[in-house]
Amino acid sequence: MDFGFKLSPSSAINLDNVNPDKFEELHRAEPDVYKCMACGSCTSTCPAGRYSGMSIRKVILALQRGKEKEAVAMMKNCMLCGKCSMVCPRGINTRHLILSICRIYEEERK
Amino acid sequence: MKENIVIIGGGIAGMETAAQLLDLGYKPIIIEKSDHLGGHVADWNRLFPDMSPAADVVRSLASRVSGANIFLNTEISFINKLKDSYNIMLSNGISIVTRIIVMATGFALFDASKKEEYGYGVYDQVMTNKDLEHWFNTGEDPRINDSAMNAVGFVHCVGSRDEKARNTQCSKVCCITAVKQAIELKQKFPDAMIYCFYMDLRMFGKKYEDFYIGAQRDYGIRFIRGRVSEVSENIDGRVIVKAEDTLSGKPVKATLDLLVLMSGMVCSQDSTKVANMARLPIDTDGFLKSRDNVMDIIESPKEGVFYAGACTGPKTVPETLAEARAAALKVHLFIKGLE
Amino acid sequence: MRERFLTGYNDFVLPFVCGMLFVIVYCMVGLIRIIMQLPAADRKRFFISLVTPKTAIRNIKDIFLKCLIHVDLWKRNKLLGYMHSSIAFGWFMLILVGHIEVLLYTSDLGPKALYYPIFFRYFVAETETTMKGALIFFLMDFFLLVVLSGIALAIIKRVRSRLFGMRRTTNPSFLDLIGLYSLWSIFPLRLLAESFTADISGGSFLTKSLNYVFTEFLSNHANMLPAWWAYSCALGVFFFVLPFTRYMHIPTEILLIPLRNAGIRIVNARKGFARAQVYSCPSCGLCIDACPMGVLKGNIKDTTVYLNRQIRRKNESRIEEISDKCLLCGKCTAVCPVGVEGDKLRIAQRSVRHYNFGPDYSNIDISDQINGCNKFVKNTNSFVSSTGNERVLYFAGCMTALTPAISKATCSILDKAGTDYEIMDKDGGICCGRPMLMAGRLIQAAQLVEKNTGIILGSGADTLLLSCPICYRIFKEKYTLPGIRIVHHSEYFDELISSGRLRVTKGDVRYVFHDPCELGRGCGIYEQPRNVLSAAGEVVEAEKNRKESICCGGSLGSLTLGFDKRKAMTENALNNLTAASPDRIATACPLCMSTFARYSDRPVEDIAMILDTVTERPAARSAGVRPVKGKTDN
Amino acid sequence: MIYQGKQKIWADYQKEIPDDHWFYVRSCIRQNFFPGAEKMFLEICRGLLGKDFYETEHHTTCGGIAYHCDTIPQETVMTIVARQFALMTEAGYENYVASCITSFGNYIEILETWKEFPELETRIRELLWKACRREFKKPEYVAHASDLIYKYRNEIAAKAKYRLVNRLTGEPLKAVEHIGCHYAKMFPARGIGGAEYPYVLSGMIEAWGGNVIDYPERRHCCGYGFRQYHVKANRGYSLSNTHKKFESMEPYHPDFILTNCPGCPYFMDRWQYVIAETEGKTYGENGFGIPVLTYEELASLVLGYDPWDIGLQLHQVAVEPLLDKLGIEYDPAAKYKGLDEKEIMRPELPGVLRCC
Repeated sequence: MDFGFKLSPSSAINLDNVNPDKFEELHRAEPDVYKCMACGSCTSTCPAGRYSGMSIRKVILALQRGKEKEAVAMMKNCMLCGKCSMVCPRGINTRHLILSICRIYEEERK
Repeated sequence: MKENIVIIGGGIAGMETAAQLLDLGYKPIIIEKSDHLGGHVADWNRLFPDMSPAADVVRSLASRVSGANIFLNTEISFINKLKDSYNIMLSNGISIVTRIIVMATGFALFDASKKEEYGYGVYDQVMTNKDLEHWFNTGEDPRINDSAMNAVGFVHCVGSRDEKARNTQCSKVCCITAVKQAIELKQKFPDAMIYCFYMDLRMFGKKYEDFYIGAQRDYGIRFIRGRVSEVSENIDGRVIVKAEDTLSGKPVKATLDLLVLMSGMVCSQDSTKVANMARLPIDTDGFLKSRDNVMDIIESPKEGVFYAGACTGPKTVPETLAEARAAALKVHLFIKGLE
Repeated sequence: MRERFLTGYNDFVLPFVCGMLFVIVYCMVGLIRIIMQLPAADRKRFFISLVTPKTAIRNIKDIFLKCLIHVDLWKRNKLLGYMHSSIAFGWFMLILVGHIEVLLYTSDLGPKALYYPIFFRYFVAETETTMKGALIFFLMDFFLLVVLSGIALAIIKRVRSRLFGMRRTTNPSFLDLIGLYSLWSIFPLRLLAESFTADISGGSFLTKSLNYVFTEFLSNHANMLPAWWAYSCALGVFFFVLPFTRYMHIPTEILLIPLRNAGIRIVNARKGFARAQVYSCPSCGLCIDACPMGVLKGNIKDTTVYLNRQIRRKNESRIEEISDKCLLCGKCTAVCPVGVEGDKLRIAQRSVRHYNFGPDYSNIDISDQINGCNKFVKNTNSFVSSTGNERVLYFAGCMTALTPAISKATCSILDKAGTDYEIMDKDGGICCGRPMLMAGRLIQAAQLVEKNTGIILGSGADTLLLSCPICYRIFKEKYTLPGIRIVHHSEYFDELISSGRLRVTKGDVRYVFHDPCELGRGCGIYEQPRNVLSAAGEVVEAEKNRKESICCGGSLGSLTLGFDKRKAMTENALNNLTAASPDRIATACPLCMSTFARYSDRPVEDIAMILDTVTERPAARSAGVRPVKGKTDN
Repeated sequence: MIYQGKQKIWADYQKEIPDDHWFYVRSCIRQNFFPGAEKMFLEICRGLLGKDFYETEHHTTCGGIAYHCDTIPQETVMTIVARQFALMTEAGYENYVASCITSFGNYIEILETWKEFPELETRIRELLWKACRREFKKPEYVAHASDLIYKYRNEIAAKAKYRLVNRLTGEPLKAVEHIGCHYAKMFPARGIGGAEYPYVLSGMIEAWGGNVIDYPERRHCCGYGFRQYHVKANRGYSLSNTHKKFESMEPYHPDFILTNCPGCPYFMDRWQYVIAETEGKTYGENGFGIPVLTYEELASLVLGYDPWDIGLQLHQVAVEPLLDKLGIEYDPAAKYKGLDEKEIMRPELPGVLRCC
């Protein structure tokens, strides 16, 4: 029956349902990915951010929360220029991280 | 050398003060309410950031104060102010007249059950930082089941930075303690997923940040910026925590096998009681008030009454020891001034 | 024993003959495969080059100078050069003279021609006719001596490589060792074998003398046959293992030189030209010392020589590891005696990597960018400045955004010189594409190139000025910008100074110039920045400079080297730079500058910053003749 | 679950509730949803327990819904409430008991605000005087009607005909208690048992022989949320919240849900039908729903009143399975007969949710 309204999906992240396998694979490829402390330096310096809202900080977070689609969509704007590597206070090799993400995660099939 | 020096509190602050005074040739009196010396440190297992055994600290201090007059299981019944000295009546019937009191009354751990929403004492799988240290020491706790530790959560700032808990200040050591305990648990349960729910991470001390990086990189501890607001129990007895992942702006939920509450430091009621007897003022944060919070943190506004350690606010072990040494020196100079 | 002169055959030739046939067949098959693997256009170009007299002559000259004389090694180290040319050239002459000898003195060889020139001394008796060839006898012994001296040096080099200017050498594989020992033994065994027959077949100062000296032993012809067997076996073993050892470089290089001279580039990561390069690698290990990563011992196995070895072994995980780690500084390419392009080879390996998804910039709208920097178009009757009517578009680049002192100084210099200019990326630009290219993601790089091309062509400029050598290189190599001159600021500043448009006061600061990889080895710009610096102060040179400059360690080329792994490289490069105790370190790359600044004990500056401080603002020009440029309003 | 831990907390949140002489105010919406509830409250208090409860026809809405929907300013709602207090004062009562949770929260909030800002109280007194020439005394005590049933729970238990025990198995019935958000979430000290582990309904269930189950989403709102349900575009959100609660309690197989708020029983009852129709899912046994009762209805049931006399036929989710478990005799044929024995209208049966 159509009441004109229905259950709305929850925006909450349920950590119990996040499959950690891919992120673990990413961690093996680039162990420093765990070191991110979400300072946002990378986001503020990113030239792609101007066109797309690209933020490797958000990508790292989204992948840990199982939001792969969101992360991959953001990643598609990266120009790999390396400014984020330069500014990262934790010395994360973001370029390798980005390439590893492109290798491990998959784009949603259309 | 006939001056009586009364040190109230036999934790590490009191012991270090006594040890220094013994070295200076005095014979201080330590009054301790419990049946052993060492205070909170005696309950702890290992200390950050080098994982040194807490027992070693207590043991070495205890051997250094063996020459002092130590009253265990003793409380203070009352303190009378005489003309230029104090008459301290102890619960064991002894009375001491002294011109010098060192307040080393320390702190109390915030009672986690006051944060009802975390369910400490209500849910089976919720414990405090102190309970976890007890398990590290003894290996005995019904809440920790070696075969079912898949997910563990740490809640930072329990009773700290919390107006509802009537404690607005930061307890300083819980962040690093949570990181330490998370690492220790991960060492014991390498397959467990360990989350730390934090508001801010305050890694102010020597090597703390390295410790934190190690927890992230080497142990894979997951730090989630967001305070747990609600804990409930599952049908199988596990706890469900809810928080906001403030970095993504989304609510998060996780089912955990164990939840560890990082109880903060508050001024102990006994400390306040003794302070009231000696007519010492209490500062706005609930701890004892110093003459000056910059220059004279270890001196009370009253002549001859000194402070050492966490009775004036949350402190780490090395900070407490440094204050204790400074207090001993102040006592020495005070006595010199009297002569 | 005399029947050998009649039959002209003995079983001992078999190992040699088999080995020889094997190696010839193997090489022919390999040659055809490589040529077939080339893209059709390249193949055609190659065949044309072979018959074009100019390239044909160049091929012969290069093969002679490189393969036989090893001129590059002579330049590097005399002893190393002599060692290689003595063996290669000496052996070549032995073969050549041997064949001439055979042709002169025998006829109707038939199939014997296969081995006769090699074992000639066994099959001829000392006769009147051969006696006439005393010169040939002498030459043969002489070149044998030359080769033996080379072998002796080679043995010494294995123990004391430093004498040859090499700190580290390649760790040979098992088959390499077999090849090496068989090669070493060929010539002493030949000497021994020929010494046995020197009293019959004749010989010269070496073989004959030996025959006299050891007459007791050598006159016993019962010992003769084992010596010839051993000689043949050594040759046979060498030829049999050759395709599987580094000695494959000997035949391959003869192919590589004409391919290179034909202008062929790496297209496929493993096939064609790349394959020729890989097999041309002699495993000499010169790239090991050259590699800036070598300061950390763990990286030694990640140098180009090992990449070539792993590609030959098809060890995919190691190929990936080695090619991703490299800084792409290009120094191994610069020092390689055979011309293996370690950097390009690695980019090619990266380009075949599988990614599940890749960036896509088609949604980037560049109209805002064009509107932001098209004043030359908008203002068509733009004033013509007194110093000419060049219209400069300045692209500072991503890295310069993190070192604003460079772009600020550059704008200041342009103002002082009266240049009419516009900044292309004042609000942040689109990456030039070089970092993407270096990661092997060629499609994405091409997309970025396309976007930037649109902006530049829309700007109406006639000169594109760049601060960053990383950008500069891709603009030079991959961009098609008709009518627009692409200059690095070091070139441009050099011109401004030499044309007198800048008034520079020379100071007494001692500068050392660090050649950025992308600017120096990448684009061949070595002198212009030095000219700029010498206008500002005294220039001293680093211990290793220009083509041999050491990468700062900050390169975007490496994909996997973490920040913590690069410190030692930067410090090593700094030690190299400060050998002549300069006051300041100058460079012409924002990335080198910020990398060095992190660990340097003295100031590190870009030449733009240095030049700006020693340049005066011309009083007349700034008096309102033209509006002041470079006020970038954000 | 450590029961002693909860008891410790309950001990900290007890109220000294006056025993008698109450000024009773009804809820705006309950009489439409479950009209038997308020009737039975007065019946039990006055008739059975002999207490003095006064109510007046001059009582109006407290303005709570409008206030929480941000459609009237605070002064207005305070003046409305001041008028109710004036009615109490005029009637000569000092103890004020509200049937509605939102009203209860509203009164408590206003009294606490006046305590902090006495000048506001003075202003409201002026406004009330200008508006209707009335004056008021603040109540000595403000209670929610469920507080009183909680207080009388043991007396009711003593008079009860039935206990909350499954007649078939002998096991105590498993009950979910759901407290209205405005009961104690704003002022935990004013609710019995506090906000985290409220005891007001648990106390009744325990006293009458049932077992309370504690499920993860017990604190969650029923989903009504004035601003959500009233806007049709947000109604899916309202439904989702209710759905979340049912999903959470499902594994415990509760026999019934007990509530103390006007909106909660209504939404938890009706949304079960909507969830069944849209998702095809039911939460009770054999395709039935989980019966949702108000505390007055439950008290009446254990006291032995006829289920149809107390209005249980107005529930969407059929209560018959619960009545069977309790062993309460009922006449199925009388379900849709009025007090005058005439047929009232029969509802159409839903497609998915089983109702008979």
